[in-house]
Amino acid sequence: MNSQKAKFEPKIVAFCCNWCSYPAADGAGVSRLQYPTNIRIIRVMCGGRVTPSLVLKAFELGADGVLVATCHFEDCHYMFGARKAADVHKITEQLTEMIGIEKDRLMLDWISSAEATKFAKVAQEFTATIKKLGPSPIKKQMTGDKYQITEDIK
Amino acid sequence: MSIKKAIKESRAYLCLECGKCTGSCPVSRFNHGYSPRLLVNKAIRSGQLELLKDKNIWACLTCKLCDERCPADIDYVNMTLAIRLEAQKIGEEAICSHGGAAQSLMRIMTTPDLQQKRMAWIDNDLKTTQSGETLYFVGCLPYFDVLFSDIEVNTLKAAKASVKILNHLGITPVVLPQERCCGHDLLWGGDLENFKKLAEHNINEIKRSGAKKVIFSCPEGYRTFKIDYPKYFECNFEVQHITELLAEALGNEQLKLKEMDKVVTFQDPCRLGRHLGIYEEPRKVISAVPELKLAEMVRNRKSAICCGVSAWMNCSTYSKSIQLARLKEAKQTAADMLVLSCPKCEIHFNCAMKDEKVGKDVKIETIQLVTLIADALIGG
Amino acid sequence: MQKGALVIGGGVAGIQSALDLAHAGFKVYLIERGPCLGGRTSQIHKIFTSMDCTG
Amino acid sequence: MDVGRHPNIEMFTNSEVVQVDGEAPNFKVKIKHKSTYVDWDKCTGCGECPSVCPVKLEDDFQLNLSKREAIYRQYPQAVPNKFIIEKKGWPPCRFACPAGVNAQGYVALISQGKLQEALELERKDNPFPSVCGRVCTHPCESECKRKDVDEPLAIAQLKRFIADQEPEGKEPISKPQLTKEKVAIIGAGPAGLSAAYFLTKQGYCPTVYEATDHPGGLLYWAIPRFRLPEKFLKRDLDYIKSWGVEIKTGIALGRDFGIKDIFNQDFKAIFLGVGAAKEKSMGIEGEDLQGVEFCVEFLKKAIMNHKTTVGKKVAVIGGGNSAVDAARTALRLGAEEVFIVYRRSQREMPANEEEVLEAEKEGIKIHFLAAPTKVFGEDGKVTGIECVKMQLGEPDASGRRRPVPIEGSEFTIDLDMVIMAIGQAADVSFLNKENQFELTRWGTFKVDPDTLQTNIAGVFAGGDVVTGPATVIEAIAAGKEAAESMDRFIRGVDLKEGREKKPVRVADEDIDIPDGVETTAREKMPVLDLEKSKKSFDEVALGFSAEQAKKEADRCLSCAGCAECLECVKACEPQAIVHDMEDEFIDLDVGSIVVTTGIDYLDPKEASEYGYKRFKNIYTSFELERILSEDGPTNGELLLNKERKGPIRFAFIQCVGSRNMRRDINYCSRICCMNTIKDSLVLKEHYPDIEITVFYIDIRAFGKGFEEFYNRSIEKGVKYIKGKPSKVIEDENGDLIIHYEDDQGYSSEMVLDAVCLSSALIPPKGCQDLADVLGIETDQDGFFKNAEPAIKPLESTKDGILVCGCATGPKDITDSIAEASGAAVKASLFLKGHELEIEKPDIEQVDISGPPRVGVFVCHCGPNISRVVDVPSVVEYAKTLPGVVFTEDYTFACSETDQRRLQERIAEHKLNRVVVAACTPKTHEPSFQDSLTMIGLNPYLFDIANIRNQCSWVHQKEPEKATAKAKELVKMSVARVRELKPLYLKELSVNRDVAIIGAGITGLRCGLDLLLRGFKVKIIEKNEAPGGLVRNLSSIYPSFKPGKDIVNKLIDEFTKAGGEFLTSAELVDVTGYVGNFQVKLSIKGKESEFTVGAVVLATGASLYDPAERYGYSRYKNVITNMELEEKILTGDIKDIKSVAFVQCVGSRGDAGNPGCSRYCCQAAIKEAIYLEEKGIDVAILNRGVRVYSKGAERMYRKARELGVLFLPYEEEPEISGTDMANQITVSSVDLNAEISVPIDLIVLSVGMVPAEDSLRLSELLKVPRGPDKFFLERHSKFGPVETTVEGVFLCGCCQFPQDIGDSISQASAVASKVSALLSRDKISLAPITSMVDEIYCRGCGRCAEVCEFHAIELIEKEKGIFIAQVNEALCKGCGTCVPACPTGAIDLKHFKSEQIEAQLEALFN
Repeated sequence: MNSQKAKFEPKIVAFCCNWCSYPAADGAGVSRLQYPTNIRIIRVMCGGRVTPSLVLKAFELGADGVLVATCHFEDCHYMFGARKAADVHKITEQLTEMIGIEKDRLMLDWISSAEATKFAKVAQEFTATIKKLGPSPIKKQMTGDKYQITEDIK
Repeated sequence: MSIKKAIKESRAYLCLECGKCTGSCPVSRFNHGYSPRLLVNKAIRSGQLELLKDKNIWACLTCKLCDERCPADIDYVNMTLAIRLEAQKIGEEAICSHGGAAQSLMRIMTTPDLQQKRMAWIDNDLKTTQSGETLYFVGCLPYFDVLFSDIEVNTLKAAKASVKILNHLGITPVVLPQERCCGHDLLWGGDLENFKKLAEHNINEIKRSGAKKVIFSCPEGYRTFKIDYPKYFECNFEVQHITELLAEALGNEQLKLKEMDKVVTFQDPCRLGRHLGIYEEPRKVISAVPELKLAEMVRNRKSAICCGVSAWMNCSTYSKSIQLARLKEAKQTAADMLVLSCPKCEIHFNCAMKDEKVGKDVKIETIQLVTLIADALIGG
Repeated sequence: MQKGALVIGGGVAGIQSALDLAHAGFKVYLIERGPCLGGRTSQIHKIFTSMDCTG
Repeated sequence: MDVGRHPNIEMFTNSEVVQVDGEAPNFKVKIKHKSTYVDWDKCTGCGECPSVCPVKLEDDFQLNLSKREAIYRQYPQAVPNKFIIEKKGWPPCRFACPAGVNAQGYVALISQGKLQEALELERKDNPFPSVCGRVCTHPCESECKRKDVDEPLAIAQLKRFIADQEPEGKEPISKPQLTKEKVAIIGAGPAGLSAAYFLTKQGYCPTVYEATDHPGGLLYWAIPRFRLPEKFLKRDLDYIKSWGVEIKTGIALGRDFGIKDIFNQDFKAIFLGVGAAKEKSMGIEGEDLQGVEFCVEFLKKAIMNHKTTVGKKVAVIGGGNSAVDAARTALRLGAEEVFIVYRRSQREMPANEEEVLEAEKEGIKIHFLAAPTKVFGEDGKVTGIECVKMQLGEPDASGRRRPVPIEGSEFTIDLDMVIMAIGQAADVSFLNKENQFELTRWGTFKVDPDTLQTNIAGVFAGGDVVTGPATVIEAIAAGKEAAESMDRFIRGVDLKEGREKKPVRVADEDIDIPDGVETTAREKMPVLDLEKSKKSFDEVALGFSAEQAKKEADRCLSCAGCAECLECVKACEPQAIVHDMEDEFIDLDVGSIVVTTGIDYLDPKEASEYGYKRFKNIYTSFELERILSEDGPTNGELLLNKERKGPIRFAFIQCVGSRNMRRDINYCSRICCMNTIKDSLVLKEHYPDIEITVFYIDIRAFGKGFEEFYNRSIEKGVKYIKGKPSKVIEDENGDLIIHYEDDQGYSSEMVLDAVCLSSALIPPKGCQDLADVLGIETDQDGFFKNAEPAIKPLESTKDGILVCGCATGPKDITDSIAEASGAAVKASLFLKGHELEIEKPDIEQVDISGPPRVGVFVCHCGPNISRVVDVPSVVEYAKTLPGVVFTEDYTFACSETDQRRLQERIAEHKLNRVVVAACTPKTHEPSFQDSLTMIGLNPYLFDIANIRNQCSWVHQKEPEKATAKAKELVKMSVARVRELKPLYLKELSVNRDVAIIGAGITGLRCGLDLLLRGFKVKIIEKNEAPGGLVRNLSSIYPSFKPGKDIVNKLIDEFTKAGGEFLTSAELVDVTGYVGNFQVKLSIKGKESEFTVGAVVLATGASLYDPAERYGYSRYKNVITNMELEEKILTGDIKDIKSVAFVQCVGSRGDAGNPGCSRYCCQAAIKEAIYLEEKGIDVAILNRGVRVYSKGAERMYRKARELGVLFLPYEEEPEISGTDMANQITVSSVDLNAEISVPIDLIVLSVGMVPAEDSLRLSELLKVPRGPDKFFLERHSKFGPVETTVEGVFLCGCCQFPQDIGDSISQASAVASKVSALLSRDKISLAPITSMVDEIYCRGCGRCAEVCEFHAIELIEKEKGIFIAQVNEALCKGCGTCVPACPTGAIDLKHFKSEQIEAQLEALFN
């Protein structure tokens, strides 16, 4: 079983806030800190913008792990954005846990724009935890691709 | 079935263009861009692609008021459902409220070996089992209470009340730990494939638990099990709404109810009323409560007005207007409480009442019928 | 010829006055002895009381 | 740092002001832009060059704690993000070499193991590496700076090493076609061949005529094989020949042809390198006896046949290299005893030192200071010589001391052979017949020293034939110079022009030899064992091994910085490196000058008592700062010896240098206390169990939030000991011992692992010369002087020149930023009428209707992306994505050329969406967006896939996975860009009036500055008269002028400039947004309203009322310091003998202001001086004297001199007395006794507390208040005078208690911000804001509730129907309202839900 798990390459979505964690990821690049390739970063203006539906959509489509990275409370660009992210995250956490997604697959973290090393460390550790957990229990659900129009209709 | 056959089956071609449906449709009253008559017209005459791409097919609340009133007895609601099933195939979909969180949850539930943690609400004085004769279908209440925690709605109270009543009547209902969403919202959203997966799963779970009878507190689940499941799967169990069960049990003497000197009014849920024709049972149950007086709203039973949103789709300013109108009607009955028997009504009405701009003339306390009865049980 | 303002020193104070003058619509010549801007602040890792970074 | 991109700012880094003329507002300024040796237009900052640069230099950015390359960027996020080369001129070794061979260059390349490149570099200046590597006199080694450390580098032997390691038969890489004119070279010696070599390199076809039958000149005929084996000479010759040099042997000029014949065979120029082979004879008796031979002939004979016979006892006369060669050759030919006779001493001996040592090792004896006088012999054969002893007299023309024979010191040596090696002379007799060459008196050609041209045009000469016998390298150099002249001669270019500019040698003080560099001995050259070498002609020196060469090369100190090894030129794809770039001078026309030269820190070396640089682990605060930072030299870790156990013991020593009379740094450096507290917290974070002690005199935590920060460190366990330590020493097991006086007064010690010295902040080097250039004065501390310190803190002593930031004295970032803005507005007063109009060209918009047509452009970013990600396969993949109609890849997408090509592609393929897969949007998105706007495509239909910082750079070890990830990132961007909608900048009209609330000195100053800038100002004051607290101050430090005069002067300046006062006005309401605030006032009941563009809060603070504390309400003679001011004004202090001040009443405690009120210490001292001068005894009871501002320390000192008593106290002093307070007692900790002081008057220095109406104002203007209830600034460091509400500013004590100087600087800072805001007629707002879809909005109001910036309101569209509406001026674009909305009606433009979901869907199927 764990040979399958060793080969298993999780796909992790990371919602990174434009003012703190996204530049931290860039900083990790500038200092060439290596971390696994499983992270896919989506830029949002603020951690508080990430709605429960976005996280659920990510899991529904097959994400093995979702990371929401936003600023520390005191240096948030929008003064209170990080607090909002924490409040919304409480609801998302309850929903994902109730639907049967392991608690550790969803993570909220605080990374300021200078903490490039922290971003790399979080990326490494989160990928490791997800690898340990194995593939997401949710099979991919997406029905037909949205853009081809079936023949008989045309 | 192809779209042409579905339209024919719904008798749309018999349309007299009288417009009575548009006149009675609660959505058209506020959204002047939506007219059931024009849609039927389009279904018969225009090209299929143009029909499927029309955004209005998603605006219908499927509350069946038009079917009630249609002199040509057109089955408008089932036609709309068929069109939606076809439209979803080419990628069309409704504007889902709450960012589509509900839809995502339901589609996630189609995963076979999911390990949900949804039994936390069963506290120890409620007796439930893993297998037995009667099964109580909870529905998505645990998720609703989290998703709508900002409007402090507590739909699980109805589930607790239902189990308490069943226990009171000597029944220890089965509650499935891995119960899935009945699929109602996905079906009416046009996603047939995932609906079938959910249905199949629920049916197998119920078979495995050995239950012969399934009790519902949520009318949408009840209608889906009663009408839609048999269309695709063979179900060897009976289904019943809890109000029907209560109505039957009124006779036997365990069911003694405390006095409640209050005036209430009752909102007929579209699925229970117009879809399944159950109007009297709830009222019988209410009248069984000593001193409890029922003041009917102007538009009740067959012509009750829908709570404004169906299947978490296209919630808009029009839904708000529908809800405010309906709440005003309830206030006009000078009732102390508005009795509901559907979790969706409870959520939508409370959401409408939450915003203080709307002021006093719509604020009314809401309670589920089962909760009312459960609280009133003597020797409970 | 368009006359501008001369700012000598590319540290945090120099940058700030250059920006303010530029935003006010004036030409600014910013002179820095070192190879790039930042002055002492760029060498500082954390700033007191708010402890955020100088990035 | 967006200053880099602002259109109005022209940046000159690496530059200095050298000259300033004229007066304000017309200054003529000359700037010297030092060359960066990199063309910054081409450099893209890709970072390839440092990876190939062999030179390692001290990294001054890391305070020399770590190394960096010669080509460097100070830090990764530097602005401008460009590279620069540190070049200090020619290194000493290269400067000493006659041929200017770049020794440091090829030594550096050897240390990198790049041997072939090293050889190529060497051959640029010297075609004879094998020869010179063996026989050169290496003048470079005598200049090598390593000799000051241990021994000079073995440069010559390293040169030999790279020559020897070259594989056989290697073709020269790029052979120029020999197309130019023919040139003749006479003599195939080093000079001739070198000239030929350099001429072929320029395309000429040289023919070399050699008299003998083998090329090489003396290299072949005179240098013995054991020093220069034929094989290696041949390699150099073959190399030269491989360049197309044709050598004809056996043809002698003069004998076989003449100069005229050469010119007839259309040779365009001739070089005479015939050398100087004629042997000189000594002219002594017996010279012609048999057995006396001349050195060169002897060596030639020996070389031709290794069996030539030689005498048993041989004497060689002479001290040059050929003499030693002759001696060693004689030995190898079988001579039993060989000795050298040299008339001077060992020191003057011209021969190479190591050759002399080898000779002595081989048994050859040397008679110094001896010269032969006679050779005697029997029957024609030599049997001995008579010599005389010499002594050295005065130096002769060559600078060597002339040997003088000592009378009667003759002695004889019997021998059977004598070799005369006293030098050669040039023999050009063969030439002289038909042409008239001018000769020198030594018979050598007379040539022009710079051009080497003889008196006959077109004929050049060089080498021994010009200089007389000299070294090989000088001959090569001559050949090189001659080649340059011949090329110019043939091209008809003036020979001399531009050649006199000699290269500049690096100045000694610029060579920074890192202290603490460990000495390493010079590599020993392995030699053939003695017995074998004596017998044979095999080469003695065997050459370095690779490891030896590397170790030796690593010893190089890189004196000149960049070694010009040109590796970076090869590595630089955009060809941005220009090694011969010149410094340039630029003239500027400026109206005003702002000096912000910042600060340097004292190198505490003089404070030797603390063992800085003598013991390990003793850092200055700045070094600690670098060590604790992740991108620092030790990326955040203290370098303690690993095996120590237990928690780290760390100590800070404050005021090292500061407040120190002896080192005349008589001021407080103001930031070290807070810096130490911060570092202690950072240390606690890194090492939770660390024990920290701070030794201090006064902890000066006077700013906003400073006191809480100080208390936080105390809670975290940092120990504070009042008392400056005496010394720090290191005990035997490496621990540091600190000696100090503890708070009980005992001298004690503490064992420590590391110590940090908070060293003083001093003016940077060059401050004084800048002051002279600008014509402004500096104060006694070396900082720039203010016109009037407290009143005009930003003006210098000269009109039109402003000084701010640390240039006027140490201060923290917040105060520097505030002052900088203030200075900006004052500077702008001199630029009236010179505003720049940035006109907006109207461009025809691209049609973006119809389905999405996406263009995908993938960038290589030089190697940065393409080295890891397979760019072509990403481009192919992009073609398959839906909606993509065009794909292409660029080497540097951000460069001008590629951006222009991008624009053409957009037009060509009618693209309406663009995806660029490259670096991070954070730096490059704006530049791409500008290119799109320029061609009329909406800049928001564009997305960057970050495949560099977040893919190639961080997955370097997994290229295939990185490529797959890059493809997915592109797929996500394409999906997103398909859903993007065009967004347009929203323009808002701006009202240009300003409303200032509060008419204190701050409000007045800000108003006046704005009026001078041409804005209409209204000041709203709730009292009847303007003036605020300062009006009733008796005097203001340090000018001691009464407050009233200063305030009144400001008031009438304000009214004269057209300002409007609205006194006893009460603010009713403020609505609207930036650019359009509606202000509603009620003045004595009458309502009035007006619109302004900006609102300024200058409401000041009120003073703490002690009420019953300290008996204030009970005793009449207990007053506050404000009341004292009145008493002084009215002169009501006559009958007072003694006064006691009590500090921190209502500050730093539970009541009033939790923090420090900052002004009271200075105010109390000022008043104390005034009273003492009136003969009144004064005592100041204090909890640490916090005088921090400019000149305050001197004032504190003056107070102590006048006898003011400073009594520290912990618990509240009690005041006793019947109806009048007559005694105050305080328990003094040091003397652990009660001290009671008889007093007539007690003055309570009351702290500042927030004004009463600040709560109401904060609600009205929606400006938040901090935990200390003062108004909260936007950002404590970078936005001190703005608030989170756009268009509302604040300054003065309403932000935090501060003294007059700081308040006035903040006032001007606000004026600058306001003028920046209102100077444009339109304010354009960022389009990324929320928007509401009215159909789906239920009017539930949850989004308005969530929005912290009050940007969303509910408006009643129709009766009873409410819809949310976003005020785009206030909306910051954070999007936190989106999760609150049930129906998804509100969404954030550019980051809408469907746009993010499109990315998710693209990612997963």
